[in-house]
Parts: sequence; C-alpha cells; structure tokens
Amino acid sequence: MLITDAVVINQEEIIPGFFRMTMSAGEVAKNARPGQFLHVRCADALDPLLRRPVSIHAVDREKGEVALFYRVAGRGTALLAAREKGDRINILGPLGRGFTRPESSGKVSVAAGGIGIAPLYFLLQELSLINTYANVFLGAATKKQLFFSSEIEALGHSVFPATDDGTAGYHGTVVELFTQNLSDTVYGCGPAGMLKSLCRILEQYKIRGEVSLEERMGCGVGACLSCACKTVSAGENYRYSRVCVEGPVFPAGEVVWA
Amino acid sequence: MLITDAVVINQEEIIPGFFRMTMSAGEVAKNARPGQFLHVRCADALDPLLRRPVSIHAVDREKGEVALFYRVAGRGTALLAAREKGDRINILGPLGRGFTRPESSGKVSVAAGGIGIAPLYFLLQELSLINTYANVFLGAATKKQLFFSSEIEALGHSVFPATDDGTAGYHGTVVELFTQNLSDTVYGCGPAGMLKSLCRILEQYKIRGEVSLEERMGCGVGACLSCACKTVSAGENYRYSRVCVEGPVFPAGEVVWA
Amino acid sequence: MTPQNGGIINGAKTKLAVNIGGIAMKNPVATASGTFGFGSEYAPYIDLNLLGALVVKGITLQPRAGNPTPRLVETTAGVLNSIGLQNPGVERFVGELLPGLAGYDLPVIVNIAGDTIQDYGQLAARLDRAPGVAGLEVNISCPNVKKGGMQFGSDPDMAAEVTRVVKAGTGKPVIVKLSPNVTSIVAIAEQVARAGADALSMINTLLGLAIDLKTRRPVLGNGLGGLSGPAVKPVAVRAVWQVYREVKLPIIGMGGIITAADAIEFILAGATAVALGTANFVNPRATMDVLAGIKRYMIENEVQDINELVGAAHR
Amino acid sequence: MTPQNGGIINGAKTKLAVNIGGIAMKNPVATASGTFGFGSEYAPYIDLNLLGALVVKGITLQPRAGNPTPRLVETTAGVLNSIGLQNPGVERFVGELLPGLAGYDLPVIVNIAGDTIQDYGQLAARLDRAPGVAGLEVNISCPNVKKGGMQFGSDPDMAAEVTRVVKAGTGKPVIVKLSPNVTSIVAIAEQVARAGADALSMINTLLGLAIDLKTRRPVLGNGLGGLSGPAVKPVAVRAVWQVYREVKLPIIGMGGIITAADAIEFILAGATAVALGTANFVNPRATMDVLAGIKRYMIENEVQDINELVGAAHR
Ligand SMILES: Cc1cc2nc3c(=O)[nH]c(=O)nc-3n(C[C@H](O)[C@H](O)[C@H](O)COP(=O)(O)OP(=O)(O)OC[C@H]3O[C@@H](n4cnc5c(N)ncnc54)[C@H](O)[C@@H]3O)c2cc1C
Ligand SMILES: Cc1cc2nc3c(=O)[nH]c(=O)nc-3n(C[C@H](O)[C@H](O)[C@H](O)COP(=O)(O)OP(=O)(O)OC[C@H]3O[C@@H](n4cnc5c(N)ncnc54)[C@H](O)[C@@H]3O)c2cc1C
Ligand SMILES: Cc1cc2nc3c(=O)[nH]c(=O)nc-3n(C[C@H](O)[C@H](O)[C@H](O)COP(=O)(O)O)c2cc1C
Ligand SMILES: Cc1cc2nc3c(=O)[nH]c(=O)nc-3n(C[C@H](O)[C@H](O)[C@H](O)COP(=O)(O)O)c2cc1C
Ligand code: FES
Ligand code: FES
Repeated sequence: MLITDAVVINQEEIIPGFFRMTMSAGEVAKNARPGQFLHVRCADALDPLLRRPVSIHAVDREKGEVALFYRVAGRGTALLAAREKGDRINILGPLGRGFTRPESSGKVSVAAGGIGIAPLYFLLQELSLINTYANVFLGAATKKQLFFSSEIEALGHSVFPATDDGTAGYHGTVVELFTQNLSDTVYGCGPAGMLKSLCRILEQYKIRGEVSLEERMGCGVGACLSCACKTVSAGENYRYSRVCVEGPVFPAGEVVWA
Repeated sequence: MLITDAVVINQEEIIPGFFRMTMSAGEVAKNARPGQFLHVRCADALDPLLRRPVSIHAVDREKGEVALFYRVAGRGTALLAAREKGDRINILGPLGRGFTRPESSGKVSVAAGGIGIAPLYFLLQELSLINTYANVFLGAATKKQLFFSSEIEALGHSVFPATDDGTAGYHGTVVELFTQNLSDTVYGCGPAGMLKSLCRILEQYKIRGEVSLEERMGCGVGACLSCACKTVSAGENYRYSRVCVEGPVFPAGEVVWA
Repeated sequence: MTPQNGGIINGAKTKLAVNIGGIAMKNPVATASGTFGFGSEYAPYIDLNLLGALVVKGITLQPRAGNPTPRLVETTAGVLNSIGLQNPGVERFVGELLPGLAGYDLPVIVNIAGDTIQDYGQLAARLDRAPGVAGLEVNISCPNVKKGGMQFGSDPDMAAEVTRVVKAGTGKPVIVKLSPNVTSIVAIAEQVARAGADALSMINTLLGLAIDLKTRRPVLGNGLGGLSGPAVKPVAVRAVWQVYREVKLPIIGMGGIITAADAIEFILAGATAVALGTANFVNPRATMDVLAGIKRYMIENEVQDINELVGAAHR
Repeated sequence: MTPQNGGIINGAKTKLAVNIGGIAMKNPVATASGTFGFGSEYAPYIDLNLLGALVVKGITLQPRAGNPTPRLVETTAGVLNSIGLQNPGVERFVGELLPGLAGYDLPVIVNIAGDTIQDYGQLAARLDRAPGVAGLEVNISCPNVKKGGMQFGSDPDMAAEVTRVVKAGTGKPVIVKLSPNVTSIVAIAEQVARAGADALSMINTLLGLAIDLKTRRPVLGNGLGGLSGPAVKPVAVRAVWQVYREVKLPIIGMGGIITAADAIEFILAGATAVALGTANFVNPRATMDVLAGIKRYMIENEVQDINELVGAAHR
C-alpha cells in the first residue's frame, strides 16, 4: 500500500482501444497479489479528477515491473493510453483483496469475459509458479478480442475460447462453455451479466468460485463507501461491502446480484 | 479572425521561464498586424478552461509562420510551454486593434518593459520593412531579461537598454531613459506601472504615443465585457472600453490609470 | 414543420424545432445572455441564422458603466464574473443594436434587468413596441448588481410580482430566468408560473468568490461574482430536473454546457431548449458543434423529434 | 504554545495552533466527514498524529445500509456522491471504532446525523459519555437522505432547534455543519450561533444531478447527489466570507480544497481551520501537502501565527 511515481517502460496497443502498459515499480511488483488493483492518477490537472482503478495484469518481480491491461472506456483511460515510455504515473497500491489460492487438489478453471482477463492473467502467472494448471475459458465478442491465448498456453494452461459471433472456438458464451467443462474451483472476471450467470451455475453445481467485481471508486482505500456492493454471509440479510477493501474479489456465493 | 489548429514548428526557452514558440498558421501570418493578439487554447481538457491572450510576437509571411513570446505565469502558459514540435494548438485570431503607423516624418521610439517586447518586436519588423528605424528602449529587471537586442539591431533599429539593477545599460527605468531621449511618436508595452508613468511623460511633453494593455479576458471577441478598461475621449467622462476589440493598443491619452 | 426546421443526415429526418412559450425555435440551441454580446461579435465564426435563438446581453433602462475591473477570473473548470450589467441602456439598444439583427432569421430574445419592479415594467413596455424582439428574458437572478438582481429572484413573492409587471407591459412571450442561489428553486418557479410566465430559463450563475493570495483581497473588482462553466453543470441539471417535475412550463436549460452530451443531459432532465454561455469563450463554434452533436445522437438513437427526449429521464 | 504546536523551518517559527470553539488543534488542517472513514483507512499513507483534527464519517443512532449503487460519479472537476450515511450506528461506533483512535494524539470530532430532532439529542448524549470524543459536528446538511438531513439545515428555526437539542445533550464543543443549498447561509448561521453553537463548518455538498445518456436515467442509484471537489470551491469560499462578516464563531472551511493555496484562500476569507474531503481521493497525502504548503506560505510571507491570516481578506 504505497503511493508511487511509476515510470512507463512500455505502452502497447494490443488491438485498437486495448492497451498493455508496463511500468517500473519495484515495491508494487514485490507485494502485489493476483486480483489486487492499482488506483491510478490519469491526469495531472484537476479534470478528470479522480483516480481510476485498474487491475494488476502481470508482474515481473525480478525486473520490478508491473503491467496493466486496459480498455479505453472514457477520458481517464484515454489519458492513460497517451502516456509514453519514460512518463511518470502516480499509482496507489497494491490495493484490495485478491484471489485466494486453490485447494491443493482439484481441477482449477478460469473464466474471463473480454477485458476480464486483465487480473486473471496475473493469477495464471502465479498458478503456474506453483505448478497448478488451469482450464482457461476465454470469452469475447469476436475472435480478435480473445486476448493472450498463446501467452496463457505458454504458461502451461489450456485455453478454451468462446466467441459471441462464432469467429473462433465455441459459438456462445464463456459460461455455457464452462458449464460443459465443470471444475472444482473457478476464478471469474468479466462483465456483470457474465459473472451473474457464472455465479448461478456455481451455486447450482456447488462449485467453489471467486469473482472480481467492479464499482465506481472514490478513495480506493475503504474510507468513502462509494464502491459498495451487496453481499451476504451465512444467515445474514444483505449488507454493503466495499469493493476496494473487502473486494474486488469476492467468494461467488457472497455476491447479491441485482 | 479565424479559428485555426496551428502546428508547433519550434519551441525555444530563451531564458528560464521565457519561451518563444513558432507555429505554422498561414492565414494568421498573412492577416496579422503588429499589436494584435491570439486567443490561445492551452489545455485540451476543461481545466484550465479559458483561452489565454498572447500577443503576436513575430511573423514570417513567406513561410506562413507566427511566433509568440511568453512568460510562464501560471497553469495556462505552463501547458503552452509543454507543447512540442508537431503538436497542434487551437488559436483564435488575429484579434484586436494593433498599433497605427507612425506619421511619415518624425522620430519614432519604442519602449518595452520586460515581456512587453513581445508585441513590439513584430512592430519593429514591420517598421523596418517601411524603412522606419526606431530608438528601442528595452527595460528589464536585470541584464539577462533584455530580450532580442541583437535581433532588433539586425532589423536596423537602435537599442537603449535599461536595467533596474544596473547590470547592463542605464541604471534605472526604461521611462527615465526615454525621458532623456524624447521622440515624436512612441509605442509602449510593459507592466502597468511602467505604462502609467510613460503616459504621464507623453502627456507632459505632448508626445503622440500608443500603449498596449492587458486585462483578463473571457471571449476575446468583444462579447462578454470582461476585459474592460477605463478610457476617455475628448470632453467625455470615462467609459469602459474592451481591451480585446477597442484595444489592446490604445492612444496613450485615452487610458485612465487607476 | 418546414424543411428548414429539421435536418436530413444519412437519410434520417430529425425534427429539431421546439417552442419556448410561444417562441418558435428551429432548433433547441440558444446563446446565454451576457456571453454572446449582441450577436454580431460571433458572426465571423458562425452563421447566426443556424442558432435556435439569440439571447442578448442584459439591458437596463439607463446605460450602465458596469463594475470595476478585474471582472472575470477563472476557477477550476469555471469562471467567476462580475460584469455588473454594463450596457448602453434600452434606448440605444433599440435604436442602434436591434436594427442590426433584423437581417437574421432567428428569434432575438432580450434579457432585461431592473433596480426596481417599475424598471421591469418600463423595459417590457418599451421593448413591446420594438420591432424584431421575439420575447423577453427577465433576469431576476443577476448576482453582480447592488440593487435588484438576485434579490428579486430569491423571494417567491417578489419574483411573482416582477413577472406580473412584465406580463402587464408586453404581449410578447416572457421567460423568467431563475437563480440557483435559493433554498427552493421549485418554490420560485411555481410562483413565477402562477404569475403568468410563459417559460423559465435556468440557471443564472452561482454566487462565488475568489481571493488573491498576493493582495489578500478578492480578485474581482466587485468582490463577489457569479460562477458559470462546467463546474456548475450538476447543479444546473438538478435545478432543471426539480422544476420540470413540478411546473408545467417549457425550460431553457443552461449552466456548464460545453458538448452535445451536456446539452442532451439537460434535455433529458426536462429542458426544452438549452443555452450556451461560457462555452462560447472556449470555442466560438460551440453552439454549432453542440447542434451537430445533438443531431448525431438523435440519428444514432433513432429519435425522430427532439421533443421526445424532453424530460425523458423522468419516465 | 508547546513546540509540537508549531514548526521550525529555516529558523522561522510558525505558530499553527488554532482553536475551534474549544477544540485545540495543533494545526488548522482537518479531514472532512465521510471522506476519511474512521481514520485508520489512511494510516498507511500519513501519520494521523500530524493532522489538526480527524472528523469521522457521519454517525446515526441506528446502523444504516446506505443508498443503492452507483453512489459516486465524477463530474467536471467535481464528484457527485449519494452514500446515504452508511454507518454502523452509534453503539458500534463507540464500542468498536472509537477505541482504535484512542492511541492517536489528535482531536476526534464525530459527525452526527438524525432523522428527527430527538435523534440528534440522543446522539449527543450518547457521545457525551464516550471517551476520546473532542467535539461533535452536527450534520444538518446531508443531501443524501430522505428524512432529516438538509431539511434541518435549510430552515433557520429548525437548524436552531437541532443546535439547542445537541447543546443540551452534551458539554462538548458543538460545531454545526451548514448547507450551501440555501438562499441565505448567513441567516442560518446567525440562528445557529444564537442557539449556542460553538463553531460552524461549511460547506456540505451542493445538491446536484448527473444523467446517463445511455440509460437516460440519473447515474446515481439514489437520483440526486451532493457535489464536492474543486468545482464548488468558489461557492464555499463565498459562504465562509459571508458568514465571517456577520457571525462571530470560528469556522472550519471546506469545499474543493486541493492545495495549500486553496486552504489559504479559505483562511483569508475567514476560516480558522480547513478540512479536506475529495482531495484525499486524489492524493491520500493531500492533508500533509496542504499543511506543508501553509507553513511555506507563512514563512515566505513572514506570518508568525496562522491566526493573523484568519479573515485577512476583509481588512
Ligand atoms: C477493481 C477494478 C479493477 C479494474 N480493472 C480494470 C482493468 O484491469 N482493465 C480495464 O480496462 N478496466 C478495469 N476497470 C474498469 C476501469 O476502472 C474503468 O474502465 C475506468 O475507470 C473508466 O475510466 P474512464 O475515465 O476511462 O471512463 P469514464 O469517462 O469515467 O467512464 C466511461 C464509461 O464507463 C462508465 N464507468 C466508469 N467507471 C465505471 C465503473 N467503475 N463501473 C461501471 N461503469 C463505469 C461510465 O459511466 C461511462 O459510461 C476496473 C475497475 C475496478 C473497479
Ligand atoms: C492582449 C494581451 C496580450 C498578451 N500578450 C502576452 C505575451 O505576448 N506574452 C506573455 O507572456 N503574456 C502576454 N499576456 C499575458 C498573458 O495573457 C497571461 O500571462 C496569461 O493569460 C496567464 O495565464 P496562465 O494560465 O499562465 O496564468 P494564470 O494561472 O491564469 O495566472 C497567473 C497569474 O497571473 C495573473 N493574471 C492572469 N491573467 C492576467 C491578466 N490578464 N491580467 C492580470 N493578471 C493576470 C493571475 O492572477 C495570477 O496571479 C497578454 C495579455 C493580454 C491581455
Ligand atoms: C461574462 C458573463 C456575463 C453574463 N451576463 C449575464 C446577463 O447580462 N444577464 C443574464 O441573465 N445572465 C448573464 N450571465 C449568465 C449566463 O447567461 C448563464 O446563465 C450562466 O453563465 C450559466 O451558463 P454557462 O455555464 O453556460 O455560462 C452572464 C454570464 C457570464 C459568464
Ligand atoms: C463521499 C462523500 C461522503 C460524505 N459524507 C459526509 C458525511 O457523512 N457527513 C457530512 O457531514 N459530510 C459528508 N460529506 C461532505 C464532506 O464532508 C464535505 O463537506 C464536502 O465533500 C466538501 O468538501 P470537499 O470538496 O473537500 O470534498 C461527504 C462527501 C463525500 C464526497
Ligand atoms: S472507493 Fe472509497 S470505500 Fe471503496
Ligand atoms: S474578452 Fe470578452 S469582451 Fe473582451
């Protein structure tokens, strides 16, 4: 939990509008765990004002480097995409509660919808370090948005692609594809609709899972209660948890979907 | 009177905090007259919001280039200084009423205080084109802020420096130095205090003069009445004139000083 | 609806015409009083005929010199001004400035301000006889004058009284311009509606202050000023939203509109038309860019008539 | 004045201690309620002991779940929020959260909010008995709750009544937090002062709205929200300026403070202390940066005691 002026090492447009940015930030690289995020100051001026939460996408501990993978969604991310090698970016983090390790035995899956692969890639890096190999269900609208398949396979995992338009892999949703290939543990990230249906499947089949959520953030450190999401624990009525500290990763069964 | 996306050709830091920026803007170069200004959009975002008025400092009609000479005074000019070769800058202008030509006979002087040389340099360019050579009284706090002496001499004019600290030329104010070398016409630009005392001398000796004023601007085109300055014409009580359209250059006798 | 009233882009026909209390506008984009002079200042940059309406600088009975300088200072994403209603007075306005606008094909709305309730009545009567005035915008919300101004706009009864007097003085449409510096803008709007206003415009500027750290005095010559620009947009959209729910008068929405998205936000909140003020300073073509953007949004979202969008966020 | 109360830089001694209605602050920089949680959230980033005061999130009698999401949206240079006073209720606050703050050497000010006037009285009484509470900040200006909140702050008599009830319930210093969403903040301040308030804090957020162009509905789950951040600063400075002239109570000024220059502007306008809210989101060390900047300004301008600057713009 640091405030760092990270230096941009590399900025790469993977496909139009989707960027991977590598930064030098040794302490962050050392402490980061998969599922955690950085709260990034995109502008120098006061407009846009707030930081933007972006997941930690990959880490190179030896080089002390951290990568983000992000979609240009609006003004903040557009400013981020305009940063060039050598520029400084003020980051806060690593923040939040990440994914927990899978049980030592049992089949592990990862389900990613589109940009949802962002935090899951870091998880896959870490899993392969402990020789745990996962079935990776990569979903996207269309073929070219199936990000990082070969890198993921190079880590030793198996990739199962699914596209909405059928241009690659399974013609349908990533959750449907997962349902045909159930496992003991699953880690999910993607659009709310996808996660909601994933959680329904997990409940139905009593599968242990964790999902990474998004909510608009103010402070990123648990102080402002902006990033609330409805959760339940056993026997409890719902309560609001903070995505920035109790999350962004939640046990699948705790999330209350609208 | 155009809105142009000018392209930065060159950005040069003359001394720390003082920049000369050349832009490609053919139509502006063609139409500009000395004493006019550009209303410059310094930011792309909404903070800082307003344009900043900056005098046209020099023009190269053949190349279609326009130069500005400015001091970093705050956020707007700092952003301007950060622009690099090839960047685009949105400019509005040429705006305002410039200097009028001197009578065909009679000695001409120019009195510049510090950054006040900005518009006067363009005037000196134009004067030398009509073979009119001026005594140029350059005032500054200290030697290194005596800008462009050699360029001005290269145009055929005579430079009379004055510094507050005596590090070069006359030890004292530019107005004192001018008072010792009166002429028939004088063009002045500089801090309000300097212009006020210049105008007093002009009145005393009944010398024809014009001064270029500054006021905070909104629109730059005469619509908002922000840039008011008190003026008088013969027999009139004071009225508020708009620096952006009735000025920035006013006959010395018309300005009502606070 | 005549063809000029709309626009045909990509084969789609978008109806842009709106009516503000009897003033027919060919599109919903107007200029905000005091930021667009008397129109001609911006004629080199845009074709004034393409505007929905032109609202001119505030006019008073007698000429006014305005406030001491500085009159304007930038704040974060906003502008504080204290012009103080500098204007040539209604006689010179009618004699010298109004005729110059006769050649344009657009409704000219005259913004009026008075020190007393009687002033408003006299201004209304004088302008009722003037040719080329499409309607009056009654400024009861100017924060930059000692007498009158915002005072009238802060008290529901006085606001109603000013409205009645103006309505009595003119047969032309009367738009009352509301101040956001009140506990309940709805209460003011309700009284003004009851008093016979044909339309409302909102918001005028928020009362603000900036202090200079060097001089340790207020930056503006007049001390307090009025805040406008993007900074105030959420407050303005809220005011339109609240009033639209309770008062059945057409609204000209303004306050911080820079882009078409901003304008559409006001329309969804309940504004029938919008006005751009500070935006003109940033981009003299802002009105045209906003108009083009509104058309694009309508086409992309298959909105045939802009009036369908008015207040849509309430449904 | 003890050495910790000031700072010695370049040999110059700057006295930073201020007193807010009986609460001794070692410097004038506090946190704004609701933006700094209960302090510990920011402990990894700054040394809480260096703060002038900590004002915690608004506390109610009963626990509150808060408003539906989204609860926050960015506007130009500002933030709209509608948290809706999510909090664990006064009992859990006293039992679980307050003890954690006992180790810090700084005054803890508890922000309280009620649905009814009785709520405020009960909260005051409960907190009067709680150890480690330096004073109460009475929130009569929250725009994000259905009952109570801003309503109390919009009516001078109700504001006074709440103040009286709180004063009756506690012997601790009572700071009343004012809403800018009123016609006359001075009128409210005067009544609150008469009712016995020890200090004032201002401003709470401006009532605002943002509408989503895609869904055509308000962005925030609760509809309206409260605007904070740099956008509102001129309104906040104006409020402090106006109240300072008329009411002789110390003021904690807030609204859009990001830099030391902003803070000094409030102090010159009449604030004895300042609070930072939204700035913490942008820069978790903002309070420390502002404090350092204030010291620098004092040294550069040879100001020995910060109290010399309070209200200096009026002189
Ligand atoms: C914990 C966390 C991790 C994230 N990780 C990544 C990541 O690794 N890669 C990535 O590309 N994105 C990620 N996001 C999303 C990212 O934060 C947003 O895309 C970004 O904040 C948008 O900022 P902007 O200024 O570009 O867009 P804005 O101009 O702020 O908004 C653009 C559009 O997105 C909507 N929007 C903005 N923020 C949110 C939000 N939090 N929830 C829902 N809608 C929103 C707005 O309404 C608007 O329509 C993450 C979000 C969270 C909370
Ligand atoms: C017609 C005209 C021509 C000009 N030509 C030049 C030029 O050629 N070169 C040049 O360096 N400058 C010129 N200026 C001044 C220039 O416009 C300002 O320095 C600039 O606007 C400052 O913007 P900023 O954002 O950098 O500073 P800001 O952050 O806006 O302000 C910095 C400081 O300057 C003060 N300030 C800002 N604008 C004004 C103003 N108009 N009058 C008085 N005080 C002000 C502020 O109070 C503050 O203290 C000209 C001004 C005018 C009106
Ligand atoms: C420089 C300036 C002058 C103004 N003069 C007037 C005026 O004379 N009469 C009036 O009713 N409103 C006046 N206004 C207020 C605007 O018409 C408008 O209500 C306000 O600026 C909000 O819109 P904006 O944010 O788009 O500027 C003025 C605003 C500015 C910035
Ligand atoms: C997310 C958020 C939550 C807030 N919660 C409270 C609160 O519980 N009680 C209160 O009195 N003010 C609350 N406020 C208002 C702030 O304390 C402060 O008055 C306001 O934000 C203006 O200051 P700023 O511009 O520095 O943020 C909240 C503000 C924000 C942004
Ligand atoms: S973003 Fe502030 S509590 Fe989560
Ligand atoms: S800047 Fe608007 S009238 Fe001169």
